[in-house]
Amino acid sequence: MFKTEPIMINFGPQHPSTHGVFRMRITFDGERIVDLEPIFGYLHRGIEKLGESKTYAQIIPYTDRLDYLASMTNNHAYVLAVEKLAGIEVPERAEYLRVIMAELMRIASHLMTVGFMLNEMGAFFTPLLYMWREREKILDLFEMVCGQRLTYNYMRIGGVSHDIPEEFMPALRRFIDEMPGFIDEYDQLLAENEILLARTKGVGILPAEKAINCSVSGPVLRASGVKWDLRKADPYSVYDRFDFEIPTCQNGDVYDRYRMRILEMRQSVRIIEQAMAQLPGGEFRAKVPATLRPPKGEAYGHVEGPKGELGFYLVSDGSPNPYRFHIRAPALLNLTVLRDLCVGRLLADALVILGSIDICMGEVDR
Amino acid sequence: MEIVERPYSSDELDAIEAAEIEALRKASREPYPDPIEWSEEDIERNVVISSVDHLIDWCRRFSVWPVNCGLACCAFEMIGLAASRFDISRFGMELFRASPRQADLLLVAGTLTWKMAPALKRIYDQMPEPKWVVAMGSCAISGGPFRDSYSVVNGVNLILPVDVYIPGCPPRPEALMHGLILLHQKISKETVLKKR
Amino acid sequence: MLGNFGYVGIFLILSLGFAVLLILLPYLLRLVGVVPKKPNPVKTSTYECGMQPVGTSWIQFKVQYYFFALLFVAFDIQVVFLYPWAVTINQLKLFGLLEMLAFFLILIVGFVYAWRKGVLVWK
Amino acid sequence: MTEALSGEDVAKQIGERFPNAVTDFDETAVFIRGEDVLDVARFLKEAPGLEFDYLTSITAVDYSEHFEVVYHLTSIKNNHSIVLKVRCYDRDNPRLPSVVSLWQGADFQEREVYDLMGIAFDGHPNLKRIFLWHGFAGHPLRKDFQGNV
Repeated sequence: MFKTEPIMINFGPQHPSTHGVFRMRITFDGERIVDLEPIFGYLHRGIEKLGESKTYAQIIPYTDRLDYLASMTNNHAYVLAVEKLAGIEVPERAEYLRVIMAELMRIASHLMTVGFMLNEMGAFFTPLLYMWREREKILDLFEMVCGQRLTYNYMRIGGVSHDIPEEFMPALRRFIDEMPGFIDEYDQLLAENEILLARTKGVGILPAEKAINCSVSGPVLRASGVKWDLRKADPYSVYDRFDFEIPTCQNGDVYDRYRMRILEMRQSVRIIEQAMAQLPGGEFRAKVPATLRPPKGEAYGHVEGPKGELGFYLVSDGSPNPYRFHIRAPALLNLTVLRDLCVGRLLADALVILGSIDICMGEVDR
Repeated sequence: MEIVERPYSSDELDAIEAAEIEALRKASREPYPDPIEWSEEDIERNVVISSVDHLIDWCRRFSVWPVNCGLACCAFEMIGLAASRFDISRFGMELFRASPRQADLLLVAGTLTWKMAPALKRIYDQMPEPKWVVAMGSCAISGGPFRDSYSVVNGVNLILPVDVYIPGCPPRPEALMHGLILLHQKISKETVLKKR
Repeated sequence: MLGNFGYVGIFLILSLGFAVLLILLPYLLRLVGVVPKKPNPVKTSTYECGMQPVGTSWIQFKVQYYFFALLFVAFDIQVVFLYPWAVTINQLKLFGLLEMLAFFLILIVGFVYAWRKGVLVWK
Repeated sequence: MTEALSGEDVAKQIGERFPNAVTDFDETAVFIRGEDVLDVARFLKEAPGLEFDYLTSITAVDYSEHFEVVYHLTSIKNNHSIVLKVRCYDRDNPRLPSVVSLWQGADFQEREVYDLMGIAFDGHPNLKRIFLWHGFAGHPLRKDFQGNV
């Protein structure tokens, strides 16, 4: 046959479907991908270095800007790590409020994941706008509680910053009653859609032991059949008091990763329902000194975020600033498998696979 | 069908790009002056906006297409603005063009790092001429919460001339809409036809 | 009184004039001074997501792209024939319909042949 | 509940196989000599009782007189976890064997430690800066970094 030459193209920092400023230097032979080199760093703001010159309470707003699609979960992970480091007891009511907010954030983040994944499949902005409608409802709930739409700064060391206003519960009740209907509506519209099936069935298959070996976590890991969810494997906060299942799928392709998000949204609604029922009274924040000086030592607190296991490793030398502040970013580690899933496939599949892995550059680049 | 080896090794390319970043970092020391030439003209010669200018400004004002260049958290308030609740298609702006060739407005939404600065400058240069820049969020205005970081550009006006600054972290969609209305007022005062 | 062909002539001139005007509009507006023209080397270089393009795009690429192009051209011409047919379908009645179906059948045979040969699947 | 194995008995198990590998241990972590990281890691990954098949995270901390690289390992099969720590005292050219051959997840994390802390990993397939650009002077997360240029 004829000799063909490869061409190297940048799926560069400014690209509609790279979920932020992520860049891939892809070498093509015609439509087939021969080599893919992910390049990071276009949003590296050095949060870990900045954290070392801030007190423990001042770092909370930085955690909002890590995975800016799931700020509540970042707050939750960081605050758990500091409480583990300093040994602070959190009142019951604060734990339940944190779980409600974290699960609401998981629904909002999964909505965005599915919405943008369908953008990459060509359903340009139609499903995303419907899912944005649900996200706006969740943002209204968050605005009721802490006044912000995106960077909440809601959780404090030892509890939460504000108690919920009285109109929060009825609004949450209304949201929880509607949400399963909307999730069924999305699933009904999307699950049997031929285009979605053709673009996602058998695309980017991630075997289970490769996923474990590549430190993948979250829905991407569970879509490959590994039943590993920190809320059950290592229950933090009050997650052991709720009964919910951990959905897993079998063959780990893009379709299963899409299914995982839909199933997890349903489980989150169940958790919120039980948390609302069992929400105790009492104060919402423990007495913690403003400039907290945890004892010398280290702690690693992790949380099952929408993108995977989000961990904070804090080393304290007794001073009000952390000596070392490291963030285990699930999205960065989930990208380890991107190259192996995309090489050998066509160009159009690469973007759908990237969408199914669901990265958020604030957390990847830190 | 044998495939020839890759044209460039990635180390070469990294070196080229790094040189570009260092050059831009040394070159941008003081901020660009904000393009407000339309106001001096008013003061000096109180020029009357001719009706043709008025018509052209009106056409440009209500079809400003932003290039979709969301860098960080502000990007999601920008998309929120384009979504159905805070809809900007009322201003004819809902088309977020992916390529700068078809865009008029560079809405810098998020933190600009030195590694991204040459790319942003190239996107700005590749936009056709009547173009405006809006710095959205405190990161784009002055580096914001990451001001004293080693890799963040302290303000987009070190790289590009900025027309409208919108403070906030992230600014609410209403604040962003107010900023865009300010931009429309600015466009409506521009004189297009040269005075012969 | 213009004969029938007079109207066709006017229509032809108008349509041609409109098309030419649209093509030349940017150039004309630049002459008038409405459209600014400030070329610079970076602006005229190819856009690649904010990065400098690497290597040339003038390379030996796979011949399979041409098959798609050929199939497209074939079926585009078919659509061009549909327009006049659709306008005069009520005069042509059943005969016109059958003629067009025969025309379609021939082209469908070509399409199925290309499909079976595996042209549409990227190898 | 992910059971955090105590540093003591893991250190004992490692001590049997590699007598002088373990330099120290405390209640949650085991301190290993730099050269034996690869062997101890392979042992921890394949030993029947331990089976640490999941590398949670690699971090480096600059204690100004030595660097400390921290490996958080988890076993999904037996649901337990351990912390492996390695100290390198050589400040101007710290080197450690890379564990990418055991866990491919270590690829980006080791590149990040190399980029921000300056610790090189021998045997890493593609050891380059991951976040900062090619000619960036210095490693930002070191305590003696000069900060903004």
